Amino acid sequence: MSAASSATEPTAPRVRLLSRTVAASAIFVLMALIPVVSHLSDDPFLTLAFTRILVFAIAALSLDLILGFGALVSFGHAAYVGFGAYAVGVLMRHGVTDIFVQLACAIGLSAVFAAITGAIALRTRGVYFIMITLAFGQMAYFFFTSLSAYGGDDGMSLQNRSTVLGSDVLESNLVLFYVTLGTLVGLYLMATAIVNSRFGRVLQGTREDALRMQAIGFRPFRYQLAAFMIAGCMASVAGVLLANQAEFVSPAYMSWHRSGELIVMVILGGVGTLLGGIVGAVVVLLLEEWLSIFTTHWRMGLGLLLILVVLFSPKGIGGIFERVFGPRK
Amino acid sequence: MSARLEIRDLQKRFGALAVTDGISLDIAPGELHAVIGPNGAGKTTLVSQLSGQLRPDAGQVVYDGQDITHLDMAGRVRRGMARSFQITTILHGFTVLQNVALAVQARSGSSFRFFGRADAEAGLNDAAMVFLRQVGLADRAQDIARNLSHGEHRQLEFAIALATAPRLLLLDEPFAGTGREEAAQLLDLMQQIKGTQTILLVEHDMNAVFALADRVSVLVYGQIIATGTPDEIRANAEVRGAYLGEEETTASGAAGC
Amino acid sequence: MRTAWQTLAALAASTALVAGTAQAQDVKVGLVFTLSGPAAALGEQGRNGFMLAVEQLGGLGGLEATISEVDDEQQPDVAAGRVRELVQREEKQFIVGPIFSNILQAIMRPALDGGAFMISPNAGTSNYAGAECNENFFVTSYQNDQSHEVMGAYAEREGFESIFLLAPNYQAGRDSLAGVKRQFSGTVLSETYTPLGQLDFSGELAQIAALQPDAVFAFMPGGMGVNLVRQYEQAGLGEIPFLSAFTVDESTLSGQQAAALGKLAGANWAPDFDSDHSREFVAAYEERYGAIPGTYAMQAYDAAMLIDSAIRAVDGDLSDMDALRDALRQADFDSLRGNFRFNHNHYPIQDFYLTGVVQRDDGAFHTSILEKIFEDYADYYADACEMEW
Amino acid sequence: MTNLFLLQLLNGVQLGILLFLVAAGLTLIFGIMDFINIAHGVLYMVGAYLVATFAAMTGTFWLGLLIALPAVVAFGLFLEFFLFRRLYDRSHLDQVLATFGLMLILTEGVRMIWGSSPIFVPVPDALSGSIRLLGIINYPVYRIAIIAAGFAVAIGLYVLISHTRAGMLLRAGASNRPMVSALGVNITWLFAAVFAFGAMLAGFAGAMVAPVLSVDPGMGESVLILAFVVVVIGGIGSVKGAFVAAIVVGVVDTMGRTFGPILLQMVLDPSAASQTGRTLAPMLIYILMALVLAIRPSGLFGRRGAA
Repeated sequence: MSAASSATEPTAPRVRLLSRTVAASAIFVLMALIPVVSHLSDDPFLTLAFTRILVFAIAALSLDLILGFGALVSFGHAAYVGFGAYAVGVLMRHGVTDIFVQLACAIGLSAVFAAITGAIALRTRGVYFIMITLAFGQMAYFFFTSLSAYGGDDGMSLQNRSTVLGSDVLESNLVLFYVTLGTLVGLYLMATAIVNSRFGRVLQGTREDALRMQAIGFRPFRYQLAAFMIAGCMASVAGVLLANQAEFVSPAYMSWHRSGELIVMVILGGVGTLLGGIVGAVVVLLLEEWLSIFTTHWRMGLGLLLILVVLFSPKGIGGIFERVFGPRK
Repeated sequence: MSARLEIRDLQKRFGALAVTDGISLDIAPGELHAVIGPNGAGKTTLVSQLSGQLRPDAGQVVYDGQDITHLDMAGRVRRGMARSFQITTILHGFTVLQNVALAVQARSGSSFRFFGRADAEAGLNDAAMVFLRQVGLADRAQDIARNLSHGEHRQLEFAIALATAPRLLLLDEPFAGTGREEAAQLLDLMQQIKGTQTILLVEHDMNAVFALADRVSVLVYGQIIATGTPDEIRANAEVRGAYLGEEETTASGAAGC
Repeated sequence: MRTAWQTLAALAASTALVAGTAQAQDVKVGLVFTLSGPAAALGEQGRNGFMLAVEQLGGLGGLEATISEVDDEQQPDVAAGRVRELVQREEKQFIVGPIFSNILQAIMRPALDGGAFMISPNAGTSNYAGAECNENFFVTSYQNDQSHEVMGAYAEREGFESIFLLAPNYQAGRDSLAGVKRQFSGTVLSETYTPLGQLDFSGELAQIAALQPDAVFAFMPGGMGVNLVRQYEQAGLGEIPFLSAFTVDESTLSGQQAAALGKLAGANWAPDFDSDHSREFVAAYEERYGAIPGTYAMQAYDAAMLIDSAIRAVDGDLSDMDALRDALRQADFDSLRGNFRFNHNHYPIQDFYLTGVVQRDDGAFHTSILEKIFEDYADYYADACEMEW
Repeated sequence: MTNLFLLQLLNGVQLGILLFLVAAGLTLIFGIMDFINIAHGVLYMVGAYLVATFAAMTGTFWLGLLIALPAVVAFGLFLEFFLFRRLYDRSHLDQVLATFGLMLILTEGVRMIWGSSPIFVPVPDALSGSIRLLGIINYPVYRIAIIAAGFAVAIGLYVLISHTRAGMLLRAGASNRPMVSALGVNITWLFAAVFAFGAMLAGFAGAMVAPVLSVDPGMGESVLILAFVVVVIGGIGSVKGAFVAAIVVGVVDTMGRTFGPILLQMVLDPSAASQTGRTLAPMLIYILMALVLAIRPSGLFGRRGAA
């Protein structure tokens, strides 16, 4: 996975950091203005649609944390989004509507699943790792598909959104949007902190070469496992929000197509930049919506874009931005 | 005298081939002990077993009186055994300073710290700078490791090895592939370090070995055929026959295993 | 989202785009079908059927029809988002769709909360037929279990003593087999569930060969049905009666062809249904789209006819939801399947037939009505629906 | 019970053979060029569509197959020349992204040309019907033909790889790429040849199953994941591994679905057994893969540390 290792080469780190911060702030501010646009254009739908995009941005961000900084290409990452969604759906069914309880369950379940499957998967490398994570993701998918009591394959629709300490503020699309945006910003800051922390440094060192890390006294496994668990838990937060956005929970959220889509978002946006995952999610989802207006063969347009990006911008869309706006070497 | 490192009847076979065939060796604290041998003698295999990268089939590795035969590489490093060169410890995407600071970090405090910029930790950086100064790389601290010259990479390797606070340095062919000028630089550096550290030097380059070593062991076909001071080894007929005589004909490069 | 783009574009151009400028004299309909991916063939039939009716009628109920079609991608959350867009942004008054039950579950609330009438031309799940029935939700197809019940009843009547049941391992599959068993009192030798999307049925066919049941019932929609039927023939099981639902129909026959001859199915209609209206429809559809329509197209066509009839009944006044609802309930249109009215849960009361596959003189295959099994058949769940009118 | 067991065994082997044909090319391309080709399943689909088209045009399956195979090879070479060639020295992630994009394009292309509905390919007359095997079971002749053809290909591949100069290059290439260029072989040509060969195998698999399976735009995608499972279980780059893994996957999947519930009933009560069986059946091959990788992280015949 040499792309991963070269993607974050910190040329003139400070300048880069500054431009990242500026870019991140710009993106988040633009996002925050969506409801205003939505209001001005009398188009309430826009807010809700962008909420979904933000949710996937969270999921892509969490994947970028392990894919971009740990070279751990998880092909089962959508499972955690599903865990989050089912934590909401199942608890709702049993009358537990508080979002904090749901979040706690989602995160707990994800941590346990990630710990177990990660411990096994991290024995493998490269493509083997990709495939073994796919296997675990598929197991989770089929498990929920067979859960007749909770709708099985049909999924289940929610009667209401989650409550926050007894209040139903999330019923407002506007509130849900800003809660989601706030979560995204919070998790982005958290992920940035993690990447720059002692832990993040070890993780990135391991990405470059696990053997070298051992040679200076680290045991990479535990750091990779911890990162794998953190990313899973973050993705499950996205799942909790997705269930609230769609007001529907379905095993389709955890299929391998979704995991693949997340990987595509991260690579397209630019691996190992954190912001790249977010940009990738926004671009892929907007493009999908936009292209599908013109033709039911919209997948062809998406495919073309992917190929063009790979051929002409090896660092993803983030690379294009960097070339245009970023500091020159 | 209690040895820093005792190797007791170490054995390793790859299929029918005995690559390490009953090696026993003691290394005293403060000593620079060199192991030489022709290509295919099993030098790298021996170092790999000492560093924990390979498991021996039989025998023991005792370090400071403790049996560490079954300890993994990271565990050995944490006890102060640093391996360098054939396994390069440099992370090319990191800056020079980050490389060394990471090694400092490995032995100072938990790395399960998720917040706080590691780059801004004065404790790590200051300690790292000490080692960079020692090897003469202080002025390149902020450069990306990838952009260093070949010789500077070797200096950085040393800095990283020293930063792990070693009590025993396993230097695995540091002179392999160096030009004359670089070799001279490296020799200088090792002269400096010598005496402050216990060093096991596995090397192909005769000049360096005879200039540096306190004692030399000669490895041929997985066995140590002689151990002694450089002068003794030079005078040893068996060694001459098995090894020194063919020195000119063996190419440097891929080491045995 | 489509309009979001337009909106953004408009904002960028600093021109105020005024939404909802359409005149009162047009009816806004959103079609939600699976139009991409492997199952697109079914969605295309639904869309084509609906659009054909609109073309023939020159609008809906005498009004201009503004129709947007969206692709649900067979993904529930995508579908939910796009339906929300249809009702909130485009102010669609009618949402017509989808094909798949899990999509229906996902889009029901967005559509109804947005104040639209929801008309399903295919998916008819049990929850919305029973306790969760809704005054603004109508189904022009059937309740999902019914086609299966037809076959259960047929097996019962034929006096089969043992039967082998086969369905994909998902909710609709389990519902299907439950429907058969409700009507069939003989021995169920095996109730086999296969992974969704299974390609090769050799394992199941081997079991059938070993068990030698009096009949086989299979529910294998789409490509799975193509595989199953062809492999059934090749395995030499042709003599064991093959009963099915949604496994041999106009969406699969192009791939099954002669292998499907003699296979039986339960349905509420077939292209050779004996009425002028139906014959005209089939001919027009074939002419327009170059394929024989199946029930997916027929039911969507009827959905358009239903909307048309209701709008006519209220003289084009779409503002009064109650009046419109009453008009919809009357189902005062000439259904392609003749006998059609709504039960109190807004699911149809209609006739069900045993169909078989035949080859036309021009070589094309289609299903054909063999006999009527149920007359004026209402679904099993209607009792649980408390709606009255 | 013995009958059923034998039948299922044959069925498992047949599924395995099919997977092997697709996976063999994938693993070769993977092992030799270090290239992950997500679009490999599309070649399988294209093979099926081409044989359907040419069989309909010529009126016989065999002639259709004869024209379809070179057509698939040509198509594979076309893709190699215009796209894949530019991706060989890129990272795995870039390869995944680009070939995933290609898969989307080609799948939509197939939909545009042939429509979304499944299309029909007749079983060739000579191979229709079923015969009695061992005097106790009926088995479709065509499936026996698939098994035979698959084994013939497997044996051919074995001879090619172990006993010819080209095979030696392939083996060398799979384990040590620089060595092959050191031998003075034109890498560009070798890669193109391997790719064409892989495309032909996948296309051949698609063509062979066209009379048995539904030929529709989803068929490439559904076989792709299975083929990857096979490649990974077998060990990347190992054709022998792919063969063993393919047969194992085919047999485990087929047998597990039939006999799993029966076995479960011995330890659980019937309803719990059927519920558990239903939950586990679709997971079987994934469980198998996870188990194999947990015990042998580089697959059954993989080189250690390979990726």
